[in-house]
Amino acid sequence: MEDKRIGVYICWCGTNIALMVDVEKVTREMAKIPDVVISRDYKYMCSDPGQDLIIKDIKENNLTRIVVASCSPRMHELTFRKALKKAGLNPYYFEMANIREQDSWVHTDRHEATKKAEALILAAINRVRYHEALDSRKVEIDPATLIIGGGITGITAALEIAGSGEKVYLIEQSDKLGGLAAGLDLTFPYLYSAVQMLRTLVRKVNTDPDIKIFLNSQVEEIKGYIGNFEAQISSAEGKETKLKFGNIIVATGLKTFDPSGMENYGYGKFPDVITSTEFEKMLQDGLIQKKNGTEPENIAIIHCVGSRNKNYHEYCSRICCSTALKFANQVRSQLPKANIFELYADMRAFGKGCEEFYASTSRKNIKFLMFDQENELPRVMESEKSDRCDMLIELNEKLSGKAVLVPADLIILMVGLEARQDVKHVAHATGLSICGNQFYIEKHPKLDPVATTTYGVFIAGACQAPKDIPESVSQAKAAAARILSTIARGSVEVEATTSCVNEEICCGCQTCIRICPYSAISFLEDKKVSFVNEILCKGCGTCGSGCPTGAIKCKHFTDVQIFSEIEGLLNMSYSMEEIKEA
Amino acid sequence: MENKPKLKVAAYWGAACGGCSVSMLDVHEKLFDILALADFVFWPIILDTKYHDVEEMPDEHIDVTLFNGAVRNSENEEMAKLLRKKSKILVAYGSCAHMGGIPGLANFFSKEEIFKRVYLENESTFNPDGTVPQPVCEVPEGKLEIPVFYNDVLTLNQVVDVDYYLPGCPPQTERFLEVFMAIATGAELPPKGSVVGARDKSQCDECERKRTDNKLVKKFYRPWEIYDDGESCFLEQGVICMGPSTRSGCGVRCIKGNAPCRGCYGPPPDVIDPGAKMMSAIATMIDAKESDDIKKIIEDIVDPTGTFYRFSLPAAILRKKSIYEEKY
Amino acid sequence: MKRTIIIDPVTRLEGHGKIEIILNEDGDVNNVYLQIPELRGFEKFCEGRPVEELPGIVTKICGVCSGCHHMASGKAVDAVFGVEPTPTAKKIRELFHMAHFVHSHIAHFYALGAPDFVVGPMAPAGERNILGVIKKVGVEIGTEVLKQRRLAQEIQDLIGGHQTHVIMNIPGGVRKGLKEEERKDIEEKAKGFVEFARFTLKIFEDVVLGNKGYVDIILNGPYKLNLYSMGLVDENNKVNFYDGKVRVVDQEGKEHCKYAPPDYLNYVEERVEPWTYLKFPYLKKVGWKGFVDGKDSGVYHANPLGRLNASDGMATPLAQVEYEKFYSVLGGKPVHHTLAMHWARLVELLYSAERCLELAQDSDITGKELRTKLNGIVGEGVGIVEAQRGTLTHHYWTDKKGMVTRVNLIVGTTNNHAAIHMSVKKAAQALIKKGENASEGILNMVEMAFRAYDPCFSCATHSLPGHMPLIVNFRDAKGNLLRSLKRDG
Amino acid sequence: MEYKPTILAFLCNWCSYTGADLAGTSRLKYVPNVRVIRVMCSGRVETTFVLKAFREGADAVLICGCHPGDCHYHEGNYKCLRRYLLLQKYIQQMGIHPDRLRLEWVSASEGNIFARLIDEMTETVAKLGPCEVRKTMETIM
Repeated sequence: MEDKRIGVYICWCGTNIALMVDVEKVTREMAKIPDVVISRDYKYMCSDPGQDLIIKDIKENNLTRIVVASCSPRMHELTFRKALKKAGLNPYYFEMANIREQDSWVHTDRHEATKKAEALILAAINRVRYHEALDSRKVEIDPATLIIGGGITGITAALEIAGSGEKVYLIEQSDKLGGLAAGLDLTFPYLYSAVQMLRTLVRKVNTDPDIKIFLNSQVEEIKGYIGNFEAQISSAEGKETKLKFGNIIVATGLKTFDPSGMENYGYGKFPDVITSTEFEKMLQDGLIQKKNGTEPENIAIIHCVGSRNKNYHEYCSRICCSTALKFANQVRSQLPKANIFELYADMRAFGKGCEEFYASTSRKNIKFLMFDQENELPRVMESEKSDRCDMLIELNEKLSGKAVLVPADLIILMVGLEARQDVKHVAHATGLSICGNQFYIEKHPKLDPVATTTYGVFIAGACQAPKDIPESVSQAKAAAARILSTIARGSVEVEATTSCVNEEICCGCQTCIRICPYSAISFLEDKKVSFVNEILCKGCGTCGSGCPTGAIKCKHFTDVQIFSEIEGLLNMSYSMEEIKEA
Repeated sequence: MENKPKLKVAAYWGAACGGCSVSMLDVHEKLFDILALADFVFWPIILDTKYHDVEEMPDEHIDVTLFNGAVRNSENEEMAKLLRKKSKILVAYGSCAHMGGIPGLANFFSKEEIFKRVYLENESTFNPDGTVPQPVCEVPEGKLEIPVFYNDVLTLNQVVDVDYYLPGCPPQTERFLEVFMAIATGAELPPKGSVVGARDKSQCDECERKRTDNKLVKKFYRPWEIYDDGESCFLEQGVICMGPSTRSGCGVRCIKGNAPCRGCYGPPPDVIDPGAKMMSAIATMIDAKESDDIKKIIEDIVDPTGTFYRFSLPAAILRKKSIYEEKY
Repeated sequence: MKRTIIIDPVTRLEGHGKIEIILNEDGDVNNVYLQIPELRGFEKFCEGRPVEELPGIVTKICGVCSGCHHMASGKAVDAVFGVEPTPTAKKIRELFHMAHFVHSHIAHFYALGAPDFVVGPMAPAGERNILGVIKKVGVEIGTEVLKQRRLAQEIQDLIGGHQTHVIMNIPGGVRKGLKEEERKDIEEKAKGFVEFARFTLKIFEDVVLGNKGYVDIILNGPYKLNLYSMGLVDENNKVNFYDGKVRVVDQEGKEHCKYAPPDYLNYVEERVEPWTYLKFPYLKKVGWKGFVDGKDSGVYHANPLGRLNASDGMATPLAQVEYEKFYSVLGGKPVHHTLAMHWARLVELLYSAERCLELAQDSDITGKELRTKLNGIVGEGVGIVEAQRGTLTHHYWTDKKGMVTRVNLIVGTTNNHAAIHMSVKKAAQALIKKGENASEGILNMVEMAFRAYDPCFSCATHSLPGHMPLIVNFRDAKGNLLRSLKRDG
Repeated sequence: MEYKPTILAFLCNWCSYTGADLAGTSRLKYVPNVRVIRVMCSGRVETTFVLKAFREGADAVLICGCHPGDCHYHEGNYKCLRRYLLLQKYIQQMGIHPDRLRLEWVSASEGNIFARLIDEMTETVAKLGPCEVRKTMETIM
């Protein structure tokens, strides 16, 4: 083995680490470990001066391996790899010890936390000795893009990409474009007409020569990898089309919650209890009326239906409050004399212009009543003749603490948003993961919200979590921009930490082939050995653990690398002395 | 080659069965070719050379010592150390010297448990005074000594430095001949610590049974539970076979005899613990997702250690049962 | 001035052991201890294994007679499942067993036994080995010896799947059948064995019986013990190696007992001595009286001589003729001259060869019914076969899933442990006088008593073969070690 | 000095390691007895790793992966579950207490669950006392 010259860098992260870990002591201890040439501590390793420190050391002391002990590798591993690359060192000659998220932030005993930090860093030092230089690979990009979902998000993304002359295939499950937005009348907070907005967009899409639209269609299985996907599109009439494309945007959106299951609101029981979607339709048709065609005197709008409640969805559906305010405004302008009640749990009118919208609405003689969303949902019940209204809503008004009865002739349930039934199908076809709420998971919630862990597959709009139109649109454009940039480059770099087969060892037992979730492993009949397509391989390493001969190597997670890590972690729990012998 | 001095060879046995020696004798008529190239300076099963002659030899006097058998008692260890000192090349010959072999299964039990079974609680033994053998024993005529029985079985390289490993239980005679001739004719030798007389690729590479990628197992069978079709991969029939994590070189002899491989040829290069590797692989073949279904399938793997470590327990990461066994 | 003699190792033994011969002050033999310094503990570590795996594990008790262990084990396992193998399977097993005997008996006679007679007990040590024998009888014969042994092993390899550690047995039968061309091949080889066995007997007659000195050593040398004899016999009390009942005859040849395998515990018992790892079996009904022979001592021997004594003859024609000659020359049944063992072994060699041929010509042998259907697990089983070196008993207990809970083994050489012990003592007492004449030749003659048994201590100790220091210590009456003598020093 | 068990934990990158990070970003507190190794998927956790951990002196080994159905690589966690169950049978045969090896599903959002798990497991293992595997392997005769 070539001689290992290891540089160890321990980060204070201001006081985040230094408060709970004796950084200076650890730095001194690590300097004693064999092969460690430099051991330094620094206030913020991730800062430019921090990175420059490493780069300078690499050049001046020709370090061959770098260990940084700071925050989680999920935070800054790439940052530091880039720094190594800058210094002319292979980025994979790097290992990170997580002494913040998994040490200083979670422990209270400084001595123990310091001991643990030593163990974690020693493990990293042991491991980095066995790191191998890996080259990230370039993949050619097919410029066409597949967009799943013809809602406002999909449409926007399509126009964005086609706008720069690239081909787009737009797949819509229903018989028309527009998605949820198509069902809206006006939009909050500025009361623009959704209908008009969409009409212009749809016209553009339909006339754009670079956008091919598939209505009533579904994506079956998607094969391939970034730059070189291939999919089968099947239409309701059973027409099948094969498509080739380089990137995918999943913009499947969400659907509205069905309140039939909530007996307290009597949806389905009382004809004039309707959902916000049905009310939008009513608005679009321009006439607010009861089923019997008469005009309602008392209109109640109930918030958080199906949202923010353990029995339904714990999350906030994000758009209902502002929509409810929009309804109040529209009702008030059509029925100046009507009694309008907003039954809410919390008023969440956030976002540009929305709080102001709330304020202006509340000045329009609207009664706001608060209820306890967790423990006591309002209850809709029959009224007596004497009540002079069709229905009564019973609730404990939270602010006054009084039990009140609200008269109502028309009740609008502000139904939340939830995942569509086919979410798993799409996830499987595109290789996306789904979170507990059945939303697609982005690559990084803060730093990479539209990318996913599958290269070449992006998510935009409400399918990632409930969103209003501006958010969806900006995500659509973000995703489009990401894709356009890769198209412009013509190729992308993909992860190098894949598996590979040592043909000298592989005995052709074929155990690995069905283990691979990506069918990346095939059997070469001529050589009688297995073969890993490293572009299909996502580097999960399961094949390596399933290989009985040790022929499969999981790059960057090899047996010896993990073993050395184990030794480092455990020998620490004896004493520093022991290791120095070892 | 005539003028080249003849090779000085020694053969010895630790805790073994003698099969290794037989495998060397099984060169049959070729014995004469061997004797043309080498003088056996020590080979108790065949020759009248004396133990103390070895002690009197200068260090590294012997060119090659083929040591078979595991280290089970003090005498095995002493002989191993003596022969190491007297030999230029020390070869661990056969599974026992290599990995502990079948005697290594004793690492399931303590010395006391073994004595108890053999001498004290044994159906055919009448032993009212509870006599057990003693390393040193007073008899009317004086002291009698026998070697100290160790608490666990050790591989040769756990007591001395080993140059090469020639695996197999016993090694295939042809492999022994090849290696012997290579050494005797002064061929270039592989790096110290190498396995010789076996291939890097595992059994499957030589196995003639039909194999597919369908290694999904819904039930494991014990050999008597099914009628082996004699043609398709044992694993694909649900019969556990150590073939995939066992070097080839034996000529897939067991499998040709319709018996699944038990791993006597040891792991391919870089595999530290063949049993663990095979467990890892076997587990992935289990075709179930629910814990209870998986457990049910695993029930049929009745003796994991005895199956996956049949020949290699003393060389395994867990080389013996925890003597401080935990009750639960 | 007294001297100490050390002789080590007693070579040409497929086994591991150590004999201490302790002299008194006058240099006469005071006592002898045969010490077995090894134990591997198969009886313990077979526990917890699936019983069907045992035939593959116990072969490792001994690489010299692993085939016998495989057979005894296979039978014990069948019993655990409560089945008999199919006729074809049974014959295939016996055919293997016969080939195993042929190869082992050839090896012992030429490599281990013959040197004493063909080369001569007084010949220099360097020549008293198989190479010396070959020099004496000529290379072409030597080559023939190795060839016949090879052919016998090729049969084992063919049937057993291994030439050493066999894997053929599976509960209720065998894993693999015989093809017609394979049968033919075996038949041809078997014919050769018969011829070679007769040729070997001829050599024995010429070289040994033809030599007054040797005959005198056999008949009148200090190599006689009056012991019970044990051996497996068929329904006609003819010698059988694979199957039947165990028969024991007394010093006069009268039947002492005859038992079926499952009953062995009523007839055989073992004793533990603190100075050796190997136990001493004896006849339970007679009891242990120490290391003495005679009717009142339960000590017995089970080996070629014992088997011939315990039977009423051989089941094959040519061997029967030799059997009769054997007893007429040695003065009637039973024979108690230890060295006659070598001759008895050759009679057995001829029987094995003939039986091998019979089976190879049996039409069943190529049958397709290889396995008896299993139904349920009985949970206990005993399997007994004859190993080259004595009656071999395997006894297994399992739980209802067939996992081994207990194992008991009484193996070939163990049966003869006490007998060997006594033979060596007797020889030593007769040959070593005043310690002064402990020449190499004399001490080799002490070893001959030992070697006749072809003792395989790898079996006996379930341990390894190894060197066998024969230590002759001079001790004073109080037992203090004075000096020792090196045979080759 | 009172006995402090060491738990070696293998966490999958996408769910469990992220969950452990979340425990940190949420400033949850738990005992410092766990030492974490990050793997991309619990499916990479090989029997050898677990045995090595015991051999090197871990008092217990914890494997965490995504909840069934949520595996970032579709089914890695199921493969892990199978290996775990076979390992359990094996280590018990080798005299190691079953509570010393655990497999738990921890999602990226379950920082609190991770913190509680470490506290609770540390307590259990502390009750068992030191794991003697390392000692056993190092003593001969």
